[in-house]
Amino acid sequence: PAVLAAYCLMLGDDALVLSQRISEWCSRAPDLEEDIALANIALDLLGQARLLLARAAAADPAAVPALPEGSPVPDEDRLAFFRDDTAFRNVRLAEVPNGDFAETITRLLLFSTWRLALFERLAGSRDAVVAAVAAKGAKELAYHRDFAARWFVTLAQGTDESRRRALDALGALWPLWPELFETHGVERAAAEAGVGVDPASVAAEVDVVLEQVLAASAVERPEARPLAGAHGWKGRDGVHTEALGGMLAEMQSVARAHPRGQW
Amino acid sequence: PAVLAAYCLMLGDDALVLSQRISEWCSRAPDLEEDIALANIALDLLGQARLLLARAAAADPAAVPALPEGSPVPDEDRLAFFRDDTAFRNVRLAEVPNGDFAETITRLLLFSTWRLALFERLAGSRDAVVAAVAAKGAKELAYHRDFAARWFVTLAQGTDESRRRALDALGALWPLWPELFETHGVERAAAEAGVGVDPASVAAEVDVVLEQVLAASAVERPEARPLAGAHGWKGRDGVHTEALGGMLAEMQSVARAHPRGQW
Amino acid sequence: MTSAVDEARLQAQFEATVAHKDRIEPRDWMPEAYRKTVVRQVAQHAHSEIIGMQPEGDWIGRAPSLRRKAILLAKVQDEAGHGLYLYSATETLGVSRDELTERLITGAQKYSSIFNYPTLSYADVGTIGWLVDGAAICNQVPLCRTSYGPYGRAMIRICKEESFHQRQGYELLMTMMRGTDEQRAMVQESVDRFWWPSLMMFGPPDDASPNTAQSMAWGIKTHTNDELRQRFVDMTVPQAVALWVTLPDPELRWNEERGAHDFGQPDWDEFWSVVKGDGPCNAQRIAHRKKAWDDGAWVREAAMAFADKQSSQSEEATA
Amino acid sequence: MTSAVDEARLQAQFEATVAHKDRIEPRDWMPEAYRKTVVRQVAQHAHSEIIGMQPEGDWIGRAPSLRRKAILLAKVQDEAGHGLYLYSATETLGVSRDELTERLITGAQKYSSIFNYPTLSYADVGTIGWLVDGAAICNQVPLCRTSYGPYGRAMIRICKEESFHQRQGYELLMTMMRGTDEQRAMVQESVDRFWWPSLMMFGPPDDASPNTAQSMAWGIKTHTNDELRQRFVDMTVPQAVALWVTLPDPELRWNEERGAHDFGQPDWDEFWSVVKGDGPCNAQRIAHRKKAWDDGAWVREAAMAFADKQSSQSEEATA
Repeated sequence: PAVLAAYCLMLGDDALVLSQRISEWCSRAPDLEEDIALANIALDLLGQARLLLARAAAADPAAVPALPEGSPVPDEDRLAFFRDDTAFRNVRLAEVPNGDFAETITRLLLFSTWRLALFERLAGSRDAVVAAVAAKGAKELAYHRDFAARWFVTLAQGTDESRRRALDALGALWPLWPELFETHGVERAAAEAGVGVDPASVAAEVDVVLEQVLAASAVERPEARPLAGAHGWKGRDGVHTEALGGMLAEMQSVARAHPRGQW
Repeated sequence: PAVLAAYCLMLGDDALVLSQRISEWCSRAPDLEEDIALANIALDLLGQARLLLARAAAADPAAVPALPEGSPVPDEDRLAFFRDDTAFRNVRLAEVPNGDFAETITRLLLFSTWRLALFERLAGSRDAVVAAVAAKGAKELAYHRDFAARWFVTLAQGTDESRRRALDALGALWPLWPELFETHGVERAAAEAGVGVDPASVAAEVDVVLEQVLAASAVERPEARPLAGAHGWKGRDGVHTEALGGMLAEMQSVARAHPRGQW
Repeated sequence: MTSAVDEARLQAQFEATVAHKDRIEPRDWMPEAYRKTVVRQVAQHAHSEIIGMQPEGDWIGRAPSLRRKAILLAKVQDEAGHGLYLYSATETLGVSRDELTERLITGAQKYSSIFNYPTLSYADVGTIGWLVDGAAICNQVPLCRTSYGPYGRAMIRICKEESFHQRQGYELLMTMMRGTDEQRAMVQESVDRFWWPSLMMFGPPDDASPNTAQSMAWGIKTHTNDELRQRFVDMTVPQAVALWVTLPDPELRWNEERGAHDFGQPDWDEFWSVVKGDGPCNAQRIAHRKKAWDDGAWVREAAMAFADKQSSQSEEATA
Repeated sequence: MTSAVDEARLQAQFEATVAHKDRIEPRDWMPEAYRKTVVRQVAQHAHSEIIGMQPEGDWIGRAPSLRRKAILLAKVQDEAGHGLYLYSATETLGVSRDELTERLITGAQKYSSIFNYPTLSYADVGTIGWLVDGAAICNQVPLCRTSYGPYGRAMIRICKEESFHQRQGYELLMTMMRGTDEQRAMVQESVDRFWWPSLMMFGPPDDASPNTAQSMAWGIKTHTNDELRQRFVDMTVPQAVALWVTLPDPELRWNEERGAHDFGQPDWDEFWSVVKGDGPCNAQRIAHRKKAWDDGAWVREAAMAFADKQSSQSEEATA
């Protein structure tokens, strides 16, 4: 159960953190259609996060931060709003700032291609809740990936400026890509227990999908090397970029100011 | 004592909030000399804020937010980190985002010219603490004003771009200027009790000083009208711009996460 | 060319349609002044939806529970959707969204003044739902029967969603009132700030609203500002009682004789000053919208360039 | 032009000065390779101060008490001051600050790799003071006697301030360790992250540091990397004990025979990858510095234009 909880936190944090980033676009997108689409994607990810955090709390109540006695804050919110950034287990790709529209699209392309492959396998998880979340989530992620892929091709093949921005975005995010396929101890244990998936096992299939998008965009893979961690520790170990702390400071501000609040 | 406390909070919040804004420049200024000068100014204002918040807490312990029993957080920090934005009493000029260097300089020029005039009179306050803070602060503010005035003239008379930016900055901030001279009930009561100064009473003298800087810059006063409040309520009433909430979310994040913490 | 006789006949037909409360449709003949008035009103409504995303959108990042975050995100997304329908309605009158966006960010067209007030606490999200959406519904329900067809049909859909938003806002405030003392104080403080601006949402008093008569004759508007304001107050007072908040108007009381509430007047000087652009957030709202629009220009250009390439390729292929 | 004989005499004089531990001053003759090495080392040190403002500066806005905010702001300001002195020292060798800033933001010159690690909690502010400034002091105290005069004198002032910063950092950690369990966990977590990078601050092992011999011969460096690393470990272990934190090295133990601590080796692959630019924050640090520099260009231009106008006016006045 501790492994299941830790594993659900990882997948839940990925979704929560990226949802928070994407929702920053609200009222700022290039046009209304994209504003609506990005809000939709943020909502889907938020929904996935809520189910996964709730699953983590149910599987291992000890993982849920304690609050003053009598606090009515539900488990999912304790996990989202009362953990420090070193307790977050998302991959760093999810947390880096949005950058411009090209960077947001490129991140979404990388993230949703990877997560879709994971969720397709997770639909067969021995944990019925994880399996159900994954089955529903896979449909959402397929839409996210298609949206991102369509825009990536459009930007790469649009104007000189949009192509330059798409290439810059891919170059900037590429160092964060390998981290998604590094197997963390929790992931290995969850895979062995039949509740999770080893991300290394989907690398080849993800690569094929990404290659199709890059080919349609006439874009080559960048040369950039992987972003180092500290002593090998990366997002899954709770060692993040500085951007996460700032994001959480905002995200948690109201909840933290009212630890006994009802909302 | 409640009037004295409320009055000290107003002056303290002005300094605290502007200090926080100015310190955002740290490692981002146009050159090292300005980085150092801005940090110095932020430090001076922070020092003024600490003395004034401590005075407010001493004058009226009821003004200090309660924390969980046994919390070691000192009064100045309870006031700085555990009040919501509607409890902050600073003028809105202090809280708006920095903008570019021209806007930062222009805000500092307006703010320090006004505050210097207040502090020169406050040096004669019947409250010995306020008088001492003001006497020391006046020297600091004279330096801030000279720094800002020198830069304002430089930008206004420098290149076409810098002049345009200086004029834009003055135009953007001008609607916030009249609020500084509107007498709030607390200020009136503090002035009547001989501990405070009615800001309306320094308007003429401040105007003369500002006029000298504008004349040296060959800049005319903008036409912009005053920024409305809500139902007449403005910064001194705790009705701020949306920018303050975001600033406080960041500023208070670590303190709020550790209400029993020692630092 | 339409002769004077034809024109008179068309005008008579138009007036008959309006008088029968039938809809004017895009291909129908309509007087130029009517067209202009409808475009202005629908555009202003669309702009209000789009600008209205900002004050609430500012709190998505700080929503204090995941459930509230989802509700708020969905609500702000709905507002973008409303903007979309409404801009589509203006397109049926030959005015494009880009054109209207230009008019918005240059200040040539207005949006509802309420959005020039800041949102300062999470309670404001609830208050905007309760009071602002509540006032909007009072304004908009009659517009479902407005004479211009596409506008009326858009309003039917919008009103349904708005009343959902209003209930969500009220429910947030109810929940907060069951919470801590600080939360109750937040709600009251928020209501104190939004009450008067909400009353202003119905526009100036009837004697200071010169365009109302013409709009009513055309069936664009169906009630006067003061009628709608009264309806809003009467609807809201019992809700405030149930919520245990005080509405900040010492003159507010039930008038047995009129069968309605008496209430004080908002500060109309403040109203005009906000309308003229000097409200607490006018400059900020326009700057935000302009920045989003400008920042997105390269994306819109890329999409057009790509579409052009695609269509010229498919032309080549079929050639 | 200097003849070969003159040059040999100058070289001998230079070597004698260095051998006597006297200072080389800006107007003294010096070998071109020495000049280049000093410029590179001082510039790298100056860049480290300036880039080092970022990881801590990021926490000024979130400092959890006003006292700590003041301390941190003053410290980061000191770092800017150190940068200033050190760039002045390079100016005595004919290399301007603008030139060096260009080299920094284009990646042509390096800065201390430690600043490519992120600061992730307020405990990191304390840990940077304790371990990073502590390691810097071990490196820098000997440099007060470095052979190039202006550099040595700058170092005297800098070392004084650095040891003040180190005490403040240690005191912050001490205070946090007296606080809540969460705070103690924050401190330990921070030390776990910064221990190995701190050891890397002394550079690669001596057998992988080919330039050390020449720098020592010139009196620019006075101790090898491994000597300084040992000194740092020996100094730090008792401080860690007093702080009740664990240093994350299972091989760390007192060696009675050597009268010194044995300890494990940092991950030198990680070290080289960070040096080559692939550390967690390299790109971010340079982008931040470049943005500040680029954003400030119009201000620096304005200041120059204004100064030109002033001086031409005063020339006219005196003409």
